[in-house]
Amino acid sequence: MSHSLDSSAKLNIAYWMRLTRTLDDAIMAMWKQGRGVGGTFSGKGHEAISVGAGFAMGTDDVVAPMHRDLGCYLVRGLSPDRILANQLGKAEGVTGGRDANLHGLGDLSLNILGFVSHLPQSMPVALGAAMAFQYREEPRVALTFAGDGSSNAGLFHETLNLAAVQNAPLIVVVENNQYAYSTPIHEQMAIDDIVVRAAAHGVAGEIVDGNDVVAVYDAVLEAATRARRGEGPSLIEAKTMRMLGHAIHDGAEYVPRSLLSEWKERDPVTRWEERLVEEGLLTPETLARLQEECRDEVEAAIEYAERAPLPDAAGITTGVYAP
Amino acid sequence: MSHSLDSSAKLNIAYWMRLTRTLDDAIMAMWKQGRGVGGTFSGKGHEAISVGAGFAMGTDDVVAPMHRDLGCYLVRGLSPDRILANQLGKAEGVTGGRDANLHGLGDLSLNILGFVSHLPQSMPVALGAAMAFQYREEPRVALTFAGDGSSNAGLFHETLNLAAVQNAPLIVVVENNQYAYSTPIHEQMAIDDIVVRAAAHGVAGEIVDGNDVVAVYDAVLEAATRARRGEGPSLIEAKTMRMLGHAIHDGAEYVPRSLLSEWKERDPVTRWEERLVEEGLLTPETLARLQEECRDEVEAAIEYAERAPLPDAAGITTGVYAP
Amino acid sequence: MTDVRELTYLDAIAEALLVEMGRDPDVLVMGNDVGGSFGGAFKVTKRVSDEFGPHRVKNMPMTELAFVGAANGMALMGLRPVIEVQFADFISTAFDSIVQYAATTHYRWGGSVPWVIRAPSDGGIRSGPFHSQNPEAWFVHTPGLKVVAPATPADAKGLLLAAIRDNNPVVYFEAKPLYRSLRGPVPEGDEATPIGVARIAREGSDITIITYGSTVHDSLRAAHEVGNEGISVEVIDLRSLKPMDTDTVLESVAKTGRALVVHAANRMAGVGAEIAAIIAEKAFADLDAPVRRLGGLDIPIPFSPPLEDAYRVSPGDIAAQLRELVSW
Amino acid sequence: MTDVRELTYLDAIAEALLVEMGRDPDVLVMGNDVGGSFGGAFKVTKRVSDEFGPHRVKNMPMTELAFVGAANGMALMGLRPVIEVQFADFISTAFDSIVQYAATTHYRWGGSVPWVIRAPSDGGIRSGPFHSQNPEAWFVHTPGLKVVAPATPADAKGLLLAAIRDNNPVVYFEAKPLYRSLRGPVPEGDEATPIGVARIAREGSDITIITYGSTVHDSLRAAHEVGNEGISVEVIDLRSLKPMDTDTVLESVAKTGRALVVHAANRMAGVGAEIAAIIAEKAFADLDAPVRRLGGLDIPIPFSPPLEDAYRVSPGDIAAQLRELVSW
Ligand SMILES: Cc1ncc(C[n+]2csc(CCOP(=O)(O)OP(=O)(O)O)c2C)c(N)n1
Ligand SMILES: Cc1ncc(C[n+]2csc(CCOP(=O)(O)OP(=O)(O)O)c2C)c(N)n1
Ligand SMILES: [Mg+2]
Ligand SMILES: [Mg+2]
Repeated sequence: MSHSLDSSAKLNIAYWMRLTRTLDDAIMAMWKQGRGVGGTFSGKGHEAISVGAGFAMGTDDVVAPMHRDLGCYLVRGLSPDRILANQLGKAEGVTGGRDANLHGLGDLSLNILGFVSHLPQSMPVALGAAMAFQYREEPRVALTFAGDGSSNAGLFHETLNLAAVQNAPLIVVVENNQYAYSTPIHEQMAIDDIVVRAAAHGVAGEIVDGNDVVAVYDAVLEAATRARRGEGPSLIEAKTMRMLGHAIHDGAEYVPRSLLSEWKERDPVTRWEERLVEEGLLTPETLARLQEECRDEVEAAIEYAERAPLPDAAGITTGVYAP
Repeated sequence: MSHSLDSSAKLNIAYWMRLTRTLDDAIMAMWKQGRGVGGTFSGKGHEAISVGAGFAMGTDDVVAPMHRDLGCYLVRGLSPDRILANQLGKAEGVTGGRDANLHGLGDLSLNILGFVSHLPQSMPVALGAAMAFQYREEPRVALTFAGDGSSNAGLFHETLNLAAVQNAPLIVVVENNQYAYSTPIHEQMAIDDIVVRAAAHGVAGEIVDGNDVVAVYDAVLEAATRARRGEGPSLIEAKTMRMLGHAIHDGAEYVPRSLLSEWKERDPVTRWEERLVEEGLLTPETLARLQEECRDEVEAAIEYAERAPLPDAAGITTGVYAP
Repeated sequence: MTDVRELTYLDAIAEALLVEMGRDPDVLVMGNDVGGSFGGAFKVTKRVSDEFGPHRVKNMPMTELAFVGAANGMALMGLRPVIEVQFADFISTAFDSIVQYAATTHYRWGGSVPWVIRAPSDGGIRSGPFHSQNPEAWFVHTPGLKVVAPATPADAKGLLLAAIRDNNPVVYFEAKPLYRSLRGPVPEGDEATPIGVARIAREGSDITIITYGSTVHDSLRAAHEVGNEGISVEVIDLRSLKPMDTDTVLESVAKTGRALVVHAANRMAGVGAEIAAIIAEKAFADLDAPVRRLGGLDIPIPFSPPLEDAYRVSPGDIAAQLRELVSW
Repeated sequence: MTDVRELTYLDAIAEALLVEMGRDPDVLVMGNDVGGSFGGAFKVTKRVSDEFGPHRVKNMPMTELAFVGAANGMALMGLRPVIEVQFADFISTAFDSIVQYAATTHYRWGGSVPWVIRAPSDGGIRSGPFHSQNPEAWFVHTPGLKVVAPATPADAKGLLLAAIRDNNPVVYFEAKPLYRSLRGPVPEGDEATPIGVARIAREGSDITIITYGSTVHDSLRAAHEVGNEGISVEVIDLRSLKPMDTDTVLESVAKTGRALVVHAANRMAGVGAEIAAIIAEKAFADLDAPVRRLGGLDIPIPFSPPLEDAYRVSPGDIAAQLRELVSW
């Protein structure tokens, strides 16, 4: 158990995890009700990873979260308003209606880099940020995420190799959620643990329980500390399970139900809340209040986002190029 | 020491290694004299790898040799005539003057697949051949080669992973010659042995002395035997040294001379010849005769290739598409 | 024998796969999520997966460069892999295996690379910049590839049969907005649509539209609309982009004296530029008006409905151009 | 102050790097073999490597996709990486990092990606199909990129300065046959050649050649040749391909009434198609002859001297077209 987390940090984490889950659930519900636009992703089950890793970063550090990392965007300060407005293609969304769902949620004022679909393109981009910090001798680190599926991609390996040989302050959290879309991990690779891919490049590697937010937080914080000391990149394999389909349209019938119920027991959000109740940091009442706050916040965001205007097509050709 | 090599095989290997070296030297000399066309590569120092690996293959097996693997092309039956004619852009060259130096030296009747410059594109191609053998339940294997530089490329990893998950009969020999063009291995990667990259994908891995033709032969033969038994792919890291520049124009001033002289001691061709003399399979006289045979063969090839006609531009647009 | 039974565009593709895998044991399917009970992101390979199983319908890890590269090797060994890239947008990930290896091999040393890449392309369905692309121009510019883009269920089947039988690498762009929205007659059996032959989708005498893929239908709508105003529009559905049936195009323009090129891909240096340039050169004496082009805007494809709609060519845009050109 | 001192095309590029790295500490160089005592396959980065060392001139492993991707991240952090791909042919290996990430980022969320890729392109020097390519059309078709292709030492320097200072991803195609064979005046100092402005390389009144890169020189040779026969040729060196200075092109064609488009890249769906299509549309009323295009053949670029020579556009080919078009 982490020594670096004080009570208020622990409560903060509980808030971010619950907010993440509440917003995620709300998005799923809206889309099922036909109130969505296009497709969208759920990160249900990934909250300990996205929140834990994001929470371990300093304000000056750069993050490049992916499609299961709603929690990381939130922790880093992207408001539910702007996220939801983006998903609904609204003018006030992060991309002004130009990119879909969680794609492209970049905001340099928050040190968040947006992603493209082509996986794992955020890995070298985060590495480049890390190399920029080295170049300028700044004590900053860059964090990004990759799936089990992405860990097969050549770019995953090229990035780890380059990070290692440059000794760059990069942290890669692999969200091993057992599936890449419909493809189970044993049809994707012939290894048991993705962490062995760190050793292939001379990168420090570690496995953590991806449903334990403190385990993730601690591992990422330690990796960041090492990186700031000039000890180079780290890969953290966080084992978890994707609890819904690949995207909203996907019922994931190909996933054995037993696997899901097994992992449901380890739900990262309720697990953390129960722990804080056990530790006495939350009471059933304060927990209920926290959950209600999250609901209110998400409801307000939905109201805002649904009312927000769509973008005006007149501006469609501006901004292809930076001035 | 291999038990599978009888005396005649050992003598054959001596012949192929010497022929490779003699042809390589002759090409270097021709190009320096201005009798070449475009650039070209030397595989000096790689003869044990290219000959040893090629010699371990059966006639039905498929090979996809690279730019340092002159020996493999020769062992597989591509004549010095056709190779030299190709390098000189002649109509009788393997590619009819369409591709340069060792590029594109493919001949399906010899089960040789040609390569393109984009490294390591031959790896997935060889894998595809191996998957075709699996598909048709044929006891054939596919062999290809990659450099230390190539082992950083994403495609190297994608191929190994796919080979492992498909359990395909693929053998990859990594020719770790310490340099990728001017870049020494420690500027390319942060690991000591490339073989660790096999483990990242669940591929069997082994290190061999790349200047010991029998070590290479044995390792490849064993890998092929395993692959034919359905035990999947192997990676063999053969450690060696590139004894000349990256290509003909490159003086390799960036390579410490001490490194070259150290490796010169281990010259794979003379080492094998000396061993056969020691073993009594060759005498100084029969060795001299063998070397002379090689010289004659290469001289005849040069004469043939230099006299051979250039291609007629009239046919230039034919054959872009297969009928 | 219902020769005129109707199928969706998607089912027509699925039927071609079934037919050809039944006919030829060398044909196999590979790609992300194509196999198992799942059968592909769009379920195009569901029927072949159910019927032929994992030996012939192979799930691949998310490594397009390697699995198209492996298809190169399989094809050289005489197999005929039909590859699905999950969205046409991801074909860029496999670029080297396509444009450097597959495209050049026969020319260089005679190795034949008979694969097909099925690329679900095109937008209009709110999928954003990375699930809506029409990247055919990159491949039409690359010697050694063939490129086809069916607009109808009949051609979706017929061109896929032809592409699989072709001894060269063929990139087959299927228009995903048509998957379930378009239904049409599809011949039973295994007759292929020849590659390199355009189709006159509508006859007319005043102006020729040259188009392919989903904009064939937008063009027909526009032609119908201006037809009511007395403008007679010929619509050519190119079907094959490389090789391209320029004879049919030029004959039509010789007749009409006017040409409008339409495609869903963005305009700048798109395939439409090639078509317009050919017409401008070869039909110079026939032209009564400039050759115009309509395509997507030269911007990444935006997601939000008002933006995506403004991005895309509409029947209204086409009709407006037709009116202008005819009164030139 | 020798404002008119002459440099080779290669030295002009090297000088631009020196100037800009001296001026701006955010500029750095990266690529295969660019650093150390070696200084690049063509030695273009030798001087900056010697002067600025490994902190600012970084050798990369042979992983183009990752190091261009890393340049995306560096650029987002405000650095200005100048990337060398060893040959333009290898730019396809980095395709996703360029066309998917770099090209779309500013449009989507406002992140600016100010890098330059230096791509040594073009052939004629017996380098075979994989060291002779001219792949600019792929990038001209991609919204969000800028593409330049200098033909002279002065522009080699000036456009590189402009490209480095530009806040967008710029692909800079340098013509390697010109590296040491072409010498010309290069201004001292740090004045940039503006991106998007063509140059009239030769004035004339009978016909306009629109070209860029090495074929500017072939065109000038042809113009000179037919000039002796009384044909007055205007040669436009586009310099920038995206954005493209169509005004200059159209003004010239309005004057001459005839246009020939020439480039080294293969013709089908090449950049020349876009140029021809624009002229055909916008200068329709001005044209006295069809717009013709010359480019490489639509085949992989062959190695052997007679084949490569037949593949490439020659001054003789250009002159023949000029004669034909002028007597149209
Ligand atoms: C290069 C590329 N190919 C295909 C896709 C389509 N696709 C989107 S997500 C996905 C699976 C990703 O799996 P994983 O990396 O494990 O992440 P997860 O979605 O499980 O979190 C696929 C195949 C893609 N985004 N990028
Ligand atoms: C994708 C790609 N990028 C760059 C090059 C240019 N290049 C040719 S060989 C080479 C070095 C290869 O090193 P290695 O793999 O170690 O093989 P070696 O030449 O040492 O045998 C480079 C960078 C290339 N061929 N392919
Ligand atoms: Mg996953
Ligand atoms: Mg090497």
